[in-house]
Amino acid sequence: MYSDKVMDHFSNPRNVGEIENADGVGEVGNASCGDIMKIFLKVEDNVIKDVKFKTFGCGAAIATSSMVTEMAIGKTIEEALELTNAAVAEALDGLPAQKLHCSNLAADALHEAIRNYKEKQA
Amino acid sequence: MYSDKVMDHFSNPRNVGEIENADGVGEVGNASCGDIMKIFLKVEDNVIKDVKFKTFGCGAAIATSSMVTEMAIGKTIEEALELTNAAVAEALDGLPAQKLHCSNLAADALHEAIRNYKEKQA
Amino acid sequence: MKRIYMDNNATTAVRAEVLEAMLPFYREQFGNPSSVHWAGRAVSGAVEKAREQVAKLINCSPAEIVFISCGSEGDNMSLKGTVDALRDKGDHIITTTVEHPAILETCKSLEKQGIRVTYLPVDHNGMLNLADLEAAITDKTILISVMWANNETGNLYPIEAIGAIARKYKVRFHTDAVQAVGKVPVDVQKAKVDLLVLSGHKIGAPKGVGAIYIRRGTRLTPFMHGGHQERNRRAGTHNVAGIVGLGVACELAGSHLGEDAARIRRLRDKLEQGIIGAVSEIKLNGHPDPDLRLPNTLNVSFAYIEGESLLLNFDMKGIAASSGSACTSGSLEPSHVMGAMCVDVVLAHSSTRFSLGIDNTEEEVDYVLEVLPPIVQRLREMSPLYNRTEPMTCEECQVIRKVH
Amino acid sequence: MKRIYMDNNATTAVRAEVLEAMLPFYREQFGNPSSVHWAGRAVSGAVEKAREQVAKLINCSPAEIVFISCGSEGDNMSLKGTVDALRDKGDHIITTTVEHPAILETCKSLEKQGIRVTYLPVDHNGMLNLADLEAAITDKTILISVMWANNETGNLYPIEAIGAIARKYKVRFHTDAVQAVGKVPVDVQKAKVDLLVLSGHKIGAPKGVGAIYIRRGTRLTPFMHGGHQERNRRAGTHNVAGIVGLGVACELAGSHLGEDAARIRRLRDKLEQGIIGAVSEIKLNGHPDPDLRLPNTLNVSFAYIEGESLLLNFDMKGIAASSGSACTSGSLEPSHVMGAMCVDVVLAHSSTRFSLGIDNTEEEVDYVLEVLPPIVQRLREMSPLYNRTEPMTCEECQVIRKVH
Ligand SMILES: Cc1ncc(COP(=O)(O)O)c(C=O)c1O
Ligand SMILES: Cc1ncc(COP(=O)(O)O)c(C=O)c1O
Repeated sequence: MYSDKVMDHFSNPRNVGEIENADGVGEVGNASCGDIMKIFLKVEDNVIKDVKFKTFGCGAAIATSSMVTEMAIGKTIEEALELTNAAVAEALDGLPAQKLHCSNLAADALHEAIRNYKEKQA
Repeated sequence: MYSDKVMDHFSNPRNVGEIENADGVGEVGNASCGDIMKIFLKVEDNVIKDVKFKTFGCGAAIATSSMVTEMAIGKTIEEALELTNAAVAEALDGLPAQKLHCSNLAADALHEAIRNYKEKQA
Repeated sequence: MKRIYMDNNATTAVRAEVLEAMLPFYREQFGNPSSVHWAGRAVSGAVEKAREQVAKLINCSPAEIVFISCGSEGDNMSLKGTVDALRDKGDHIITTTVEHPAILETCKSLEKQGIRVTYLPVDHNGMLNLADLEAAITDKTILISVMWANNETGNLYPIEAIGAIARKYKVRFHTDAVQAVGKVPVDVQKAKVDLLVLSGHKIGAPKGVGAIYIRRGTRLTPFMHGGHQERNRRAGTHNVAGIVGLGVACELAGSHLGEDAARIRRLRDKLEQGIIGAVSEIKLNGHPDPDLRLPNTLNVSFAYIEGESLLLNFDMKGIAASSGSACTSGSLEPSHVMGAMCVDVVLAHSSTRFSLGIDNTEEEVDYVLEVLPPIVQRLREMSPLYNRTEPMTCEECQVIRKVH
Repeated sequence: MKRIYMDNNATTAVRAEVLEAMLPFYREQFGNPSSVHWAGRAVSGAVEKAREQVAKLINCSPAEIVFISCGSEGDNMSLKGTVDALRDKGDHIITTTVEHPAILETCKSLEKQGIRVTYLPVDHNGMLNLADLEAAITDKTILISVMWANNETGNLYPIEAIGAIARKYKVRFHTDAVQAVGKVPVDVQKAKVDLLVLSGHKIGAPKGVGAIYIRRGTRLTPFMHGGHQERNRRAGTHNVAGIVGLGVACELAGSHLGEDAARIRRLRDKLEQGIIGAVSEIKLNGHPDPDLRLPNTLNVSFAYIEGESLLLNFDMKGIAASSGSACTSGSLEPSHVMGAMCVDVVLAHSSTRFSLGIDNTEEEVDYVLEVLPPIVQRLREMSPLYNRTEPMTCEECQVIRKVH
């Protein structure tokens, strides 16, 4: 069902955890699918220095969370805002069709965290 | 499906044929089942001396025809009239349920032949 | 005793390659393909592979194939599912008088619900008049259902021409191809059919599995409601081993279709010519042009004798064939197909079908040709209808006339 | 890697004795049991023997057994066939909220045809209130359908008591006994059921075969129309090998029912107690009294984590179980059974079913008890819901409240 890359990120998720005093925190969730993703950011000079996540959800939810943290680290805020759920899925060599619409929210969570970061800045 | 006795009478039917100048001839038929039985009698002193049959029909029709000829030979007219389809079926160790109602007409054909014999006498 | 099986339209033996492919799915790979764990994953791929194999044989996309339990299920599903889905569009179905009971009995049940059904007649050769078909179409017609090949006579119907008519009038077209698939080329695109049914056990797969082709975009209410199997089109845990077997059988059928059909056809023709040459007063049932029949099927009536007696005599010699006689059909009437062709009812009772398969040999045909004539002769000698001098009684005439 | 199969309510491996009994019917005895010749005769006896074996297991007469393709077919047939046969008597069905989709989806389809359906609620333990059932009966009620055992929780319903109520009000009683037959004693006379459905692949027979018990005198419109098979009650060529397998599986189940159930029960209880002892914040789903559940079934939710992740982790350790999570059900909602029991939706998403079978061993249970707690802990550490200090967001509350 899942690609090897998904299974790799699912069984060895990168950047699990929380960041204390994070510069931005974002959470998205989808009741019917049972997925909740929470992203913590550390930002320095407009560049994402660290990302951590916590996720309640299926294999796809955990793998996309893990993948988005890897993809975001080192990016500027603007670059990170251009990351899409589709790009995350692609980086994982795709997701099963039924997962695409409900468990593929990691980029959304990242964007939420950036929004929260911007709010705090403002 | 069929008992050994039925198969025996079916594969080696007794008394097949016609009797020339028969004393009685009876024929019964059933369109929907595709059975037609014809019985020829030779009667002497009120006793059935010889019986022959011709049958168009299924295994049960042929076996019952054969059996009824064996059962009738040597009987008086009165005795023969007491022969029933059920008795014929029983003598064959039974017939499949769906055959009982439509292919078990050999005694009827015998009775027809006796009726014809009586008519000729009168 | 010799055992000669010439009843392949009734059912076939499972092919050795098919059984071999099935075996791992009983005990080693026994999982439910809907399960996400190893046991499920081990088999879901096999189901999808079978779907591709079936799709390839009839030239459709795998997503258009739904696995079912038998041909009868597919016919019920096609008719009932169409009526439910298109009831707002109309209430009229067109079919033929020579369909399998899976169609005819389903139509009868739909008539009780107020659906109007036109049963197209056939001629003495069992063929349809396409002008009749076209004339029967009204703006309330929601389905045309015509079998690809007839199980009793082997007659092949002009499915492409019917498909074109159905398209012209924008009427959905279903075909019961249970007897055609694997015996003749079947291409759902060329034939423009919307629904097509096939059954495993007629083509060397096991009993209890079949498939229905549902053209993409065809609204069809599910027949079997329940779980999400088959993308909500057919509930029930997948018959994995059966499905795998069906896939392999379709692949085998596809890759050998030409040669198998040609070889079987030669044997059938030999049998046909042999019987015609050796036995008088017989009637070939179905189209006289053997090109318009399945290559494996021969149906012939032997005047004056009844079919079950014939079959039993064949059976005593090890030959398995089948009959249109009422006595073997489970009903009280002889074959409705013979009736529709206006075959005299006595001849209908003696209609005998030889349906050949990949395992039959020339020696077997020779053997049948050797034992058949004396059996027929012996039964005729026993028949009160044979060599009759007196006129028939009323009762007998009735027998012979009682055909529609 | 170890492979531990604890998903026997999804499907079972075919038992060795069953497969062995089936094999001759693929190639040697491949005939159609409706045929009169040797090939048919060779198998019709086998079908009738299987009928006796099935009948014996549930204590009915062989003539009351009809072979079908799966449990879903039996459920569709029971409900649709009853509605068609008894429509003049009434238009109301009573069932429960915890039935299998084969019942619930069929009921939905009947509702579209104007049938009224009462779905009885269950309590937090998943049990019915029989007073509710009795109160729901009206003079328009034509059928009560209650499953014998629930597939997700293993809950056993008081079928005898329901049978008595149905008799009292002269309402037909159907039970989906797919999960019960072969695991607990099932006696259709004692239970006074009129229709009962079982499925082969849950009891060591192959997928693609099942049976329905139809009490003598029960008018039921056929579901599958067509040929005369099964005394006109179910059309379609018999799945001979499957039927033979079902017969043997029923015989085996009957002769070892007591010992098998006791052994499996001990293993299940050990697993249950082991998990309860080793993992905190869990919820047992189903009746707390293990006597009121199937001996083989354990359903437990692990707070804060989602079921599919759990299953995948189990799977990586070779353990096959199943989940009520939406992500594994093929639908977007988590288990309707958990919903009916008012299990919090987050817990419903983590509900995990272990269903044991005759092949499970004590070592396997020990192994599961060894690997399970660290998996749960690891996933919890990853969950934003675990050890949470801040209050939940609206969205989350919604998640947790969104249960009927
Ligand atoms: C309670 C219950 N009813 C019906 C079914 C359907 O059975 P089948 O998959 O054989 O159609 C199942 C199994 O999936 C079940 O557990
Ligand atoms: C033309 C035709 N349609 C339908 C069927 C029914 O197929 P099954 O026995 O698989 O239900 C058959 C075979 O019996 C058939 O010959």
